[in-house]
Amino acid sequence: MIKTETMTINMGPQHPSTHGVLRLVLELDGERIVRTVPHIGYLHTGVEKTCEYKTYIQAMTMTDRLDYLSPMMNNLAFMLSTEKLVGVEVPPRAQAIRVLMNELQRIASHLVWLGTHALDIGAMSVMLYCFREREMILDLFEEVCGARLTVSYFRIGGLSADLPEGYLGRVKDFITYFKQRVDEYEGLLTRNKLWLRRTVGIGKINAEEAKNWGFSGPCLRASGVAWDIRKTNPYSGYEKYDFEVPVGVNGDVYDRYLVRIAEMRQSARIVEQALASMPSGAHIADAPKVTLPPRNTLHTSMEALIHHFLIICNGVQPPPGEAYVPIESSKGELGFYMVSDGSARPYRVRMRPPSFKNLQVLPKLAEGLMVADLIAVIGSIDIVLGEIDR
Amino acid sequence: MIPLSWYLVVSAVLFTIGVVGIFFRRDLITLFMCIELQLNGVNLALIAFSRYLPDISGQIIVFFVITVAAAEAAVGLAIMIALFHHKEHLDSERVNLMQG
Amino acid sequence: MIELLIIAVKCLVVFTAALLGVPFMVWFERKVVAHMQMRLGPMYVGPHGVLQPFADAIKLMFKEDFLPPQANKVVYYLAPVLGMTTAVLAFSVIPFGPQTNLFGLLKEPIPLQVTDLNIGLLIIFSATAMGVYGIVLAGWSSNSKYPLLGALRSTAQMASYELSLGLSTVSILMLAGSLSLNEIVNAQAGLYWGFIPRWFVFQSPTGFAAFLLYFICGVAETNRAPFDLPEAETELVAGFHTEYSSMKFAMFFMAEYVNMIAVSAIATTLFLGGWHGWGAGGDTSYGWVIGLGWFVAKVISLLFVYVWLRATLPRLRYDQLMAFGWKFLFPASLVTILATALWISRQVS
Amino acid sequence: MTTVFFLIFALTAIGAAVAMIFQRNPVYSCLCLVLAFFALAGLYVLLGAPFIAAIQIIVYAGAIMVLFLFVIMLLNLSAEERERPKRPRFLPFAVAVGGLLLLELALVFRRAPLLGMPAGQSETSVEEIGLKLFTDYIYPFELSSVLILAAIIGAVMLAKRKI
Repeated sequence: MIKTETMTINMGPQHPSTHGVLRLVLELDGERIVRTVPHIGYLHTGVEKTCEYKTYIQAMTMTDRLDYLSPMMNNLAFMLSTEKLVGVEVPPRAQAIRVLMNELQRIASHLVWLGTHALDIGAMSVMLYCFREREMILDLFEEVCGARLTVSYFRIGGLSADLPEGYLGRVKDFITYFKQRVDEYEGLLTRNKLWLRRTVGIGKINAEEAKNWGFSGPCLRASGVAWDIRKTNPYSGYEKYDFEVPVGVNGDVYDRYLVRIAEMRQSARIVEQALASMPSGAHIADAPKVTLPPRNTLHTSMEALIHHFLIICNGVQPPPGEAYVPIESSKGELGFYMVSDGSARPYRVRMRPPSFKNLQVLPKLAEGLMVADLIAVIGSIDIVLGEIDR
Repeated sequence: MIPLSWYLVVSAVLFTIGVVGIFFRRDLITLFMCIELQLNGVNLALIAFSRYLPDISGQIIVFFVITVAAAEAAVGLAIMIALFHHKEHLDSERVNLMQG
Repeated sequence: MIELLIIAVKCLVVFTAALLGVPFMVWFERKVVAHMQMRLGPMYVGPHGVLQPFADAIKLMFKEDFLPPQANKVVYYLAPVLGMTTAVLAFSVIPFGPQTNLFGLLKEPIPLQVTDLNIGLLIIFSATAMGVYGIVLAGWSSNSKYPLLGALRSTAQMASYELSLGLSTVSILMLAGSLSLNEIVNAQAGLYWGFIPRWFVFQSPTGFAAFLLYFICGVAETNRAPFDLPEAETELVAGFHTEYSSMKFAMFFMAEYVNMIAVSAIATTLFLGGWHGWGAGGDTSYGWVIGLGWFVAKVISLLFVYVWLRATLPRLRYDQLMAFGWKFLFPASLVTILATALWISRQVS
Repeated sequence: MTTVFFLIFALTAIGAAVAMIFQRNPVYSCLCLVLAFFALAGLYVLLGAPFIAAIQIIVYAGAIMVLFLFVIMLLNLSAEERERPKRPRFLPFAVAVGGLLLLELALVFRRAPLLGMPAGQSETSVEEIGLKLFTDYIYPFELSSVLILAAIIGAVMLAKRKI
């Protein structure tokens, strides 16, 4: 009956809840959203191109900055592709530690997600609880590699260093403590009337559409598709661990929340299994052309000195070819498509960032919602602008 | 003590300003406000009378006037919103649906 | 002449107390929230950070006062002043304690209340009704979209919740039979069976319901979590005061906290017996101190609930907020009034 | 003392009213009117009607004018364009009506029979108003509730987008 004019409003790139420098141009009818146009590129760093000028190990350090909430996973994805190019076998202990680190990283990433998501919806305390536990995980990371965020812990064929003494016990203490904390988060939110009102039925997407839009990770599973690369296409020995793939039903914000909470519990399970079955042995493959020799052999062995010199100066030179190994990161399918021309530097590195693919669904999810719902939806797809802009 | 006629003068002046405003202005919102001003001029007179007669009924009538004004404002402003969405302006000279 | 002097002194004391309540409240909130979240909160300025709000105030005073280029200057300056004034106004009619001669300092005992009007409660409602102007004008005059959205939200919110706020006090008026806050407080004097105080929350079965309704509406009126939509920082950046800086921002900030204290003080006066409690008042020379202590203690416990809510609950959505106000609070307060009327008629017959 | 207050309030009311009709910006007009209402509330207090004064502020200034402001903001009304001639057609009318009313006023002032009549009782209490309202004026009171209900329904119908 009455036609109304719409208002165009600019949300971001400096908005408190666009999770980084995402800019959304919203067309509003009152408080209802008519159109959402995401604008990206405010964090463009040119990582993909820069990789072409670095050796493989140097390039790996840059992947820390992509999805800066889960650097371990970026490292792993990059290393898996590189290792496939090089054709080196990773020893079992290194694989187990990689799984351990990745699952801790998944917990840490989900904790940041839960905290910020809850804060966006107005639940303030959850954020501080989550960051308290994440802090412990970061301390654990610092212990193994000296950095909390820019970890760069993995190397071609293994790890940069073995675990310090007593480390497994400390991880075990953390996991035991953490499992109670998850109940605490759930106690604050899962059956909270206000939380339910804000999340149930918001930003719905069904399984078919979710697949067509290229959703992956927890967002896809929330729509009811049990797709988890750790199960369907195992890497780093994930097939040895017993865990479930939590799926949702409705594909709304609430289901995405439930799926991620369940994933944190599953990650804790995997960590426990990894701790229990931690194999002994070398932390890095014994492949002279690919991995650096142990430090102490440099003084006694001529070969070691030469290999060390060559790897440091020339870098690892994989044979020509291409590789793509996807992993299940905390956000979804993450993989690096890499082309080698036989030199020490990759010919092309192309990243498949889960956040980028997940973000493109946002305009569809936000259609007809209110501004407050949009905030909830942005939070629920868990984007990190570092890997969207690359 | 202030004589009653002083209050009546203020009341009449306010009412007059309201009337002049209606002839003077053209956007409907301001016209509406002028009507409110007129009502208030009358209210003042009523209360002054109720004080000086003395009869409390004057205050009761003011009470009803305020009630009616509230109802009137709700409907009037709703009409204005509807009109604005329809015509994109609130100019009383250009609102002439009734003139055929 | 001495009466005028006493009133002036009282005004000054109450005004200062209200303004000093703000830094205390800021500190209290930060500390309580911090401990609920297992951290320490401010610790550096003063013992346990008590001086932190003062440090913040000094910082704000020296910050650049920014005027948005497209802003409507007069209204832009007027809005924070309006917000602050209306917030403090409510304290003018609240009784803080029994009559006292201040340990024999004065010949005649004076009531611990700026002025006792027989329409005291209506004065408070006028103050709340005017409070919305500060927010609306701030949002409009900034000439920016987020503040405008915040202002529109808060107009709708405050207008809707004011209704239930008023209705929830009607049952108290029926029990007390007066609009004068002094008489309302005095109607709550005494004890049942020697130990349960005759506060209105305990006097009638509907008293507690009315108290809950009042407090919920009060939280919404003061734009606090979970009803803090007009300034929901994750949605509207900072709502109506997005464009404000320096002292003008500080005035909005103070107005919010003064309003919280005011709502708590009014709830205390209306429902929790004001300054009445065990040992308050009476003929002893120190009875008024106990009364004042009771009053402050009750206000602080209500403020604690405010903070508790903020630390616990997520925020409602705008339409859910309106629906809650109109579809639940409004009918509920009407039912409370009806139930109180029935209860009173039973008591009388 | 009372005279001083009377003069302050009366002059504020009149000044604000005049400012209201000359302001081009509707928001300023609205604020001027609020100021006038406040001054009127002050006059009501002087006239011993504090209840009506409170109602005036709560309902008029606190609800009705907020509604006006809300609508002005919602529709984003700007100032009237300055170029257009200000309705010369009606200007004589305005002057005539205004003059007529002022003339009448002068007459009232000259031979008002009520001039200087002694005041009645000092202040009306809420109780008296309530008693009167619920005995003699009970039917108008109930009717006004029906009126408000009708107004609510009407406003909702008019402003709703889809019914």
